[in-house]
Amino acid sequence: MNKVFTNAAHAVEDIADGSTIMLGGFGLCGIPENCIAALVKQGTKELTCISNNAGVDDFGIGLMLQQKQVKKMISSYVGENAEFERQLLSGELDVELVPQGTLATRCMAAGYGMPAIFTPAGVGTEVAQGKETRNFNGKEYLLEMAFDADYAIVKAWKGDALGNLVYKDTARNFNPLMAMAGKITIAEVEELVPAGTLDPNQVHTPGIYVHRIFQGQDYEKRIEQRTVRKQLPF
Amino acid sequence: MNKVFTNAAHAVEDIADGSTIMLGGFGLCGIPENCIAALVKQGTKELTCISNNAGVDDFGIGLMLQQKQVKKMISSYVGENAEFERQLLSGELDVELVPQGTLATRCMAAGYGMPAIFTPAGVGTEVAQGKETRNFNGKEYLLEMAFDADYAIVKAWKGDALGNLVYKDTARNFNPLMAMAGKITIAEVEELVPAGTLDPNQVHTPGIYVHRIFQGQDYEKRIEQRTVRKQLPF
Amino acid sequence: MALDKYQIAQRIAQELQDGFYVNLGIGIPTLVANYIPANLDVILQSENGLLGMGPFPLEGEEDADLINAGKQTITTLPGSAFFDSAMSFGMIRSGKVDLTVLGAMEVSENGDIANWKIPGKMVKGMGGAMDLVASAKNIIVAMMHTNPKGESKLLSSCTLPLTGKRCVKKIVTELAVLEIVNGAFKLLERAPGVSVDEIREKTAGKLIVETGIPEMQF
Amino acid sequence: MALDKYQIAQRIAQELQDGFYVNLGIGIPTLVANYIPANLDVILQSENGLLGMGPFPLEGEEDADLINAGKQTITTLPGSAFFDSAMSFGMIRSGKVDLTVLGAMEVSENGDIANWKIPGKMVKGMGGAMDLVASAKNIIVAMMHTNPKGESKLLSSCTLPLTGKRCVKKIVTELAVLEIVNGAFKLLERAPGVSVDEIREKTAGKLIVETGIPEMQF
Repeated sequence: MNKVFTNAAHAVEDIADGSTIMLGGFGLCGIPENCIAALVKQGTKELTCISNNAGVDDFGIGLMLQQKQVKKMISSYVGENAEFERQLLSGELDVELVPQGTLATRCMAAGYGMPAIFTPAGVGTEVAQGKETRNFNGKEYLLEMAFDADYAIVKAWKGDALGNLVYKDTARNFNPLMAMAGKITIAEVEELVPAGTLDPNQVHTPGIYVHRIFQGQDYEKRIEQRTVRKQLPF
Repeated sequence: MNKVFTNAAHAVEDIADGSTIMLGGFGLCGIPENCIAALVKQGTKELTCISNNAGVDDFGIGLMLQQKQVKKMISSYVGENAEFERQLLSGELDVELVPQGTLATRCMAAGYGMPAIFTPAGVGTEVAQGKETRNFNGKEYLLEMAFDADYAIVKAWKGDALGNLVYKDTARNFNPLMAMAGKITIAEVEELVPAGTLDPNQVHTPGIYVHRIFQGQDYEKRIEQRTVRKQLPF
Repeated sequence: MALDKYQIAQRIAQELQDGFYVNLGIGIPTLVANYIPANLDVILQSENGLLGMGPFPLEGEEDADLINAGKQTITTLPGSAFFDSAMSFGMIRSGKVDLTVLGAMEVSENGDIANWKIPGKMVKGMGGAMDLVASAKNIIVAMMHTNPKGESKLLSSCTLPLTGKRCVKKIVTELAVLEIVNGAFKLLERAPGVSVDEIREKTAGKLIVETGIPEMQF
Repeated sequence: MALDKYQIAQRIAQELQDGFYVNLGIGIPTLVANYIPANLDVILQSENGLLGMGPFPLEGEEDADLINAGKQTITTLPGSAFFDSAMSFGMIRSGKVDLTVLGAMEVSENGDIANWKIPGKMVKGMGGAMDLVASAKNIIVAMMHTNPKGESKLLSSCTLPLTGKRCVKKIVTELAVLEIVNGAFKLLERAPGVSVDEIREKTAGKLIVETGIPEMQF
């Protein structure tokens, strides 16, 4: 069982034009920086990207948008990105906006072998258009389908050679959900450790969900909104 | 915010006759021993118990069966229990058998605010009788409802004053799922620690799901099937 | 006199109860955190995956892996817990979050809310707002009573695309505290020195005014 | 000569491939773990919540918190991971487990399986069997060819209440290896010294026998 790849270029090299890929992260937090850079370099096109956000103009998925590699974004929030806006308005880019919790749960559903889920999010709004609704115990729910993605690309803090993953802080976000949901799941980690290093009680994503893993490098981990408080005076 | 109770007797004292309660554990592994003992002492009757198993004759839920406190068991496997069998055959006890994965997922659904889930388990069997089926992508699924329990009673390894829980090994099983699913969740822990002691990245059940917590005592942690291998000879 | 945004936040903070788990949206709602009474244990949930959100970090202590739903750098507090986004919205959907405070562009007299989309303008997305409004037990809207053109944001029905239907329970503006009751805005409190007439004039939807509306207390 | 239960397990172990995640049921399936070829990386899943199940513990090292789905004390291996039962069946349902081996009372020629209930006898429950058979990509049944009364367990249709429909892919008995193909049992291999006639005689369902059925190799 060899899941360890040497680098991002090898891990993503079979991703073909027209693929549907999930990319972990919330904003710029916990995004698979190495794989995004490799996809940009590789020039894979016509991608459908499922990711909560679309990056900023010069980082994250924004880098793929700059190269016009993305055909469609499925996201909950796509602000902070001028090139995204330009492509959307010019009709080059298609976007499907999905409530954040629905996005997360549709990933989980795929990983848990559930074909669809019921959620109240979006009932009575334009998100509900064309969707089946159903009343349970007096409350209205939408039927939302599990995602079907060719690849899930996630970023973890630590991972081992068997693909077990541990995330750090809020960089966890969508990563474990997408890791479960991809037909092929590619994980980049800040620290790749030998099997047996991670505490089995503290693994967030069991290795069964991960097909490829590699030690990432040169993480920039850009901060989108640097907010600080003043040191209290003595 | 005071979630800390002094002991099991106080934590369960408002559980009334006729309540529906979930009890964590798989077999005798990870069961809330202290709360079961307190319920036996308290003599609460006519209980509907949702638990993967029904204990053995002289331990676990078996102790409540001996006292005829259980009206109905909702479980996936109820072997190894002569008193259970006697009550079932005599009609004193009602039992609803649910596939193990369905049981787990119906707990999760309750904790995740999903009114129902689709699962292929039981399609074409007597479990499907009277249930709605639906075809997604050529495969048949059953619609199964989220559980609705008055109380969830779980056992964790460590917990803090805010109700955050960490489980050990396979004693995790149904505990985190039921912890999410109870209208009121009662957690007994082997070690109660101050808030701030547990690593926030390693909490299995966030405290928001837990209403009452107490330091358990005198854990027997009985082993149902002691299997060992021989020390290799030198 | 009309409240400023800090006072709106301060008034909303009075709605907090001991033991509440609270989700605060972006903008004025975020400011509520500054006014939590010291004698109350209130735990903030950030829907990207954190319970127990602390204040902004000290300069030099920012961590790119630790942000809130507004993508701002934050800190944790003793007893915090991290989780994935499915569990985060799971706890929201299952009603474990006691109070959600969020901004709005429009609210209707039956509790509909619009806060995510303006036709003709670039749509940035609903983020977690639709999940929050569809699920929260108790939703307070923090907003200005009127829009920059001076038009009422409290309407008989929303003109903008909805975020959720019949979900808002209470509204705190610079002028008033109002509750949604039986398809109307029921006036509960006035800002200090603000007249019932001014509130009436700036409320386009059905307004219920009983006698003796008290001023807000701070 | 007919196989014993250890040889059945040994023959099933030949179906393993490098990198397989495998769920082994109670009884003969459990024995398969003893015959995993040393050159293969095979990881065992225990549906109560463990990936990477190791052997039984040494005497004195049993841990009540560490059991398998048969409630036996076990150990972990380097790279093991624990998880809750919803995730465990989630990975089963989503097809991440490559192979499931389980016992059966009856199998029909279209792949139906019955292994949880005998009318008139105390029913202990299906445990995780219904989830496993409904979801696994690849199911091998390990069982005796006939029941204690000598009646065939390979039937045209099951007489006992079903555990799952059209799910079994392969069957290994003390006499034969058979595959479910187009609504029939296709004979693949004979136990050493066992004749096709004996297999034919003990198989009640439709049996496909091509020429030159090889003996199992060990």
